[in-house]
Amino acid sequence: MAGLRGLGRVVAGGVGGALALAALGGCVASRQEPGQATAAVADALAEAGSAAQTTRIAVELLSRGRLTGPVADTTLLDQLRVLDDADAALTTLVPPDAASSAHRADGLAAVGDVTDVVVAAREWVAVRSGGDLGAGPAGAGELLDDLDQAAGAVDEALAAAGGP
Amino acid sequence: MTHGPRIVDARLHLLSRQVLDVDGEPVSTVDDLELRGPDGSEARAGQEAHVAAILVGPALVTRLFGGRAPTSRMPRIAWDDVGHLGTAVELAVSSDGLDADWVEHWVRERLVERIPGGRHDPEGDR
Amino acid sequence: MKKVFAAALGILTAIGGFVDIGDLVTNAVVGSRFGMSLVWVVVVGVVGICLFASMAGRVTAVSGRATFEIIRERLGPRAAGANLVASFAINLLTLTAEIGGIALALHLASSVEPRLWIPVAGLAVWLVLWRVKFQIMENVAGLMGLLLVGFAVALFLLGPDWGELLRQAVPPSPPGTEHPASYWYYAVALFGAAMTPYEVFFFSSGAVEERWTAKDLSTNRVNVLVGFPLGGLLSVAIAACAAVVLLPAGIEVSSLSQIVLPVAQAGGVLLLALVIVGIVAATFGAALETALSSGYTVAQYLGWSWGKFRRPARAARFHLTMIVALLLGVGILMTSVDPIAVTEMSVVFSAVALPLTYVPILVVANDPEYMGEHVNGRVVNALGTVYLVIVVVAAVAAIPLMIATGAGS
Amino acid sequence: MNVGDLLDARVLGPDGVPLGVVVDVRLALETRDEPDDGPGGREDREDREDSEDRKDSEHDAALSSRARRDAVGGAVVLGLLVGPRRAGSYHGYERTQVRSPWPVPQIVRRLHRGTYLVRWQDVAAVDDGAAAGAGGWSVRLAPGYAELPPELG
Repeated sequence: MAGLRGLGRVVAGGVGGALALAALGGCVASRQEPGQATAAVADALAEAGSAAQTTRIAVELLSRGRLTGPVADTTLLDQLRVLDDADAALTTLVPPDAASSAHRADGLAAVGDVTDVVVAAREWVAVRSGGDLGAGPAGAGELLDDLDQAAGAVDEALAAAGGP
Repeated sequence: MTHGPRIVDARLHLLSRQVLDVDGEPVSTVDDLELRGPDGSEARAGQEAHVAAILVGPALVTRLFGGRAPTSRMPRIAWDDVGHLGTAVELAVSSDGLDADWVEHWVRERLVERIPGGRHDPEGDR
Repeated sequence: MKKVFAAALGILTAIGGFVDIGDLVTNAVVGSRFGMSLVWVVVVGVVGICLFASMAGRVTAVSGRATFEIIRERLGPRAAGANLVASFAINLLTLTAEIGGIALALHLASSVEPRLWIPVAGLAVWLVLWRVKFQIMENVAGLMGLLLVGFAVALFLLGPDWGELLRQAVPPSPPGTEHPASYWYYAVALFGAAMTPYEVFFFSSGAVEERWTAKDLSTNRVNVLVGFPLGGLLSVAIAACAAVVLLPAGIEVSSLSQIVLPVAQAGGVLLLALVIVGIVAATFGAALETALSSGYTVAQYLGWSWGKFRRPARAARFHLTMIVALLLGVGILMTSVDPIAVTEMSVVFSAVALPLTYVPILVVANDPEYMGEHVNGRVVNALGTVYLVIVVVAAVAAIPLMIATGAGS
Repeated sequence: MNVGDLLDARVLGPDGVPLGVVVDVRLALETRDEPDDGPGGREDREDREDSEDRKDSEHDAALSSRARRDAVGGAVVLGLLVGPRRAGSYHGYERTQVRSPWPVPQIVRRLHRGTYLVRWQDVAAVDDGAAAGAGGWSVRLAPGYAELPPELG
């Protein structure tokens, strides 16, 4: 699904169903229109933003004892997968111009920030659930701060790429 | 005793209907009907003809994709074995004695009965 | 007393059985993206499934013929054969999605990788099909699936702004942030999820399994008219939970774990645990129903002996078909395809296949040779014709919408 | 010769003019009286039920509301239903009084307008199309054949 989103945005962006095939062809490498590239960046960033928000809810709920360890862990794992898709979408995008290129670089950095926090959050979940990972990672408060920062970076990049 | 005949159209009332045996066990669908003349001779245009047998199995393949298999080799159920016609064609004999049901018997004996519990009655208590 | 109990059980089962992985995922995705603005589709879908499930149940109870026997008899071997291929493929897709749903739910409960749960789930489904009595199977899965009421409880505990939810729902219109094509794509998906054809195959064949006759028509009507609408309410609750918690946070639902977050937020660990058990039961029940439906459709088309009330050896090819379907489903999942993606595919293709199932039922329900005095009344026929149009429009629109929106993005 | 061979076969007039296709084969089924303990699928299923609370009268009422079911004997070919165009299966509408659900019967009837019954005696020849270029089964009608109304009695 997540993988389809970027493609879908490209398709829906300019043309109707009749031109879908032409647009599919347009996805391949360098023939991308600037608008489509930006839309693809925005799409990947929207996914990253969704992952950050989901992580925030999961961390909050777990710290208040309203979530079980396995559910929290699964939730974060699912978000890492979403971030991986977003990262892949950005990495494989061939920017048609300098502006798109800059958007892409910002986007990749923002997705990377979120990924780092989610990874840290998973560690925290593992420790709370009784797993022994030695050095204790940061507490919930610190994680939430980091998440806010990362989500802010995503929002900025999204705004720059003309997202919602 | 007989009363007036019931008029039916083969495609509408017989073909693709479920065939049940005397115990209500499904046997097959009516895939085709074989026509014969008096005394089992080949049916001829314009001369008295009756339904001699229900053809099942390969008859479906030939009806779907065309082509022609030798009718004499097709699995069949003699029309004489038919007891009732309602929403299904009900036979007056048991399916266990029908050659036409050999695939079911084969799957039953070679596969399903060999899996533990294959003869277990799900409606029974144990 | 026994009769009242039987009716109550049937109703409970229908509620539990109505919500499957397709309903769960589609409603949550829709809730998180479109708020309550697609609730009307659930209502349309529920009325439709009530109409056609009760019609199929009535046809089977009166004539003794299950749905796919009728499809073959009415459409002839060729058209019905094409119908069978399509129905079986969609059914297999749905079965795959349900087994994946069991594995995902067990993953939530245990942290053990879904890939390890998939064969376990497949084997468990087969064992139940092989051994357990039909009524017990149906009632246990249905009653435990009722735990999904947890979504409705969660919605009340969340204490949402009801006025705002209502404003989103009436009058229905897509939110400004979403493309209308996406809105209509999800409308079709939601309709497909609510009216999945396997429910009718299962319902009509279940009438034979439970040996219904014309005397059971009132039970049929009550089961359908109470069970499916309450199931629809659960669907709306799932969408509303997502609309209240996930939509404002800008979360796009792409996994089962996100679907249960609102429940945890509202009710804590206990409610969460109950809902996860409910999801396991509902998807398990639906996996049983879809596996049975794959056997029902093939056996009824070819006239084989079928039914769980028979010893497996007395319905050998029927059981073999189900084993093959389960193996295929497990095999598809083991290629590590995303079960959520499979689910979304299955509901859209269900929408495409709707006319194939529903038109023949409507036709036969009007045939006095089959139905005697129990042919459709005027009101049912009028509604049936309206749904004929809706179903055909949804089927025709599904694929173009899917292409135009890139599967809904 | 099988019924499936005749169905969809081309119909030619006595002079070889194509008239349409065979849409169905009409049969006359001998029916029999029988004592009311007839063996059969549904009754049998019911018998197996533990039905203490089901009265016999109730049982009879349920049976009478059911579809038609006859004890049958031999089936004799009466004739062929000939349709002017190949329009697939009939779904039963052309030859019955069923008018619902709108618009399905109306459409089917329209597609099958002009169908008539030809007596089996009026069929002169059935050709299996084995001859080169014959293109499948065909039926030739005898001179002086009659076009009879297709409705079921």
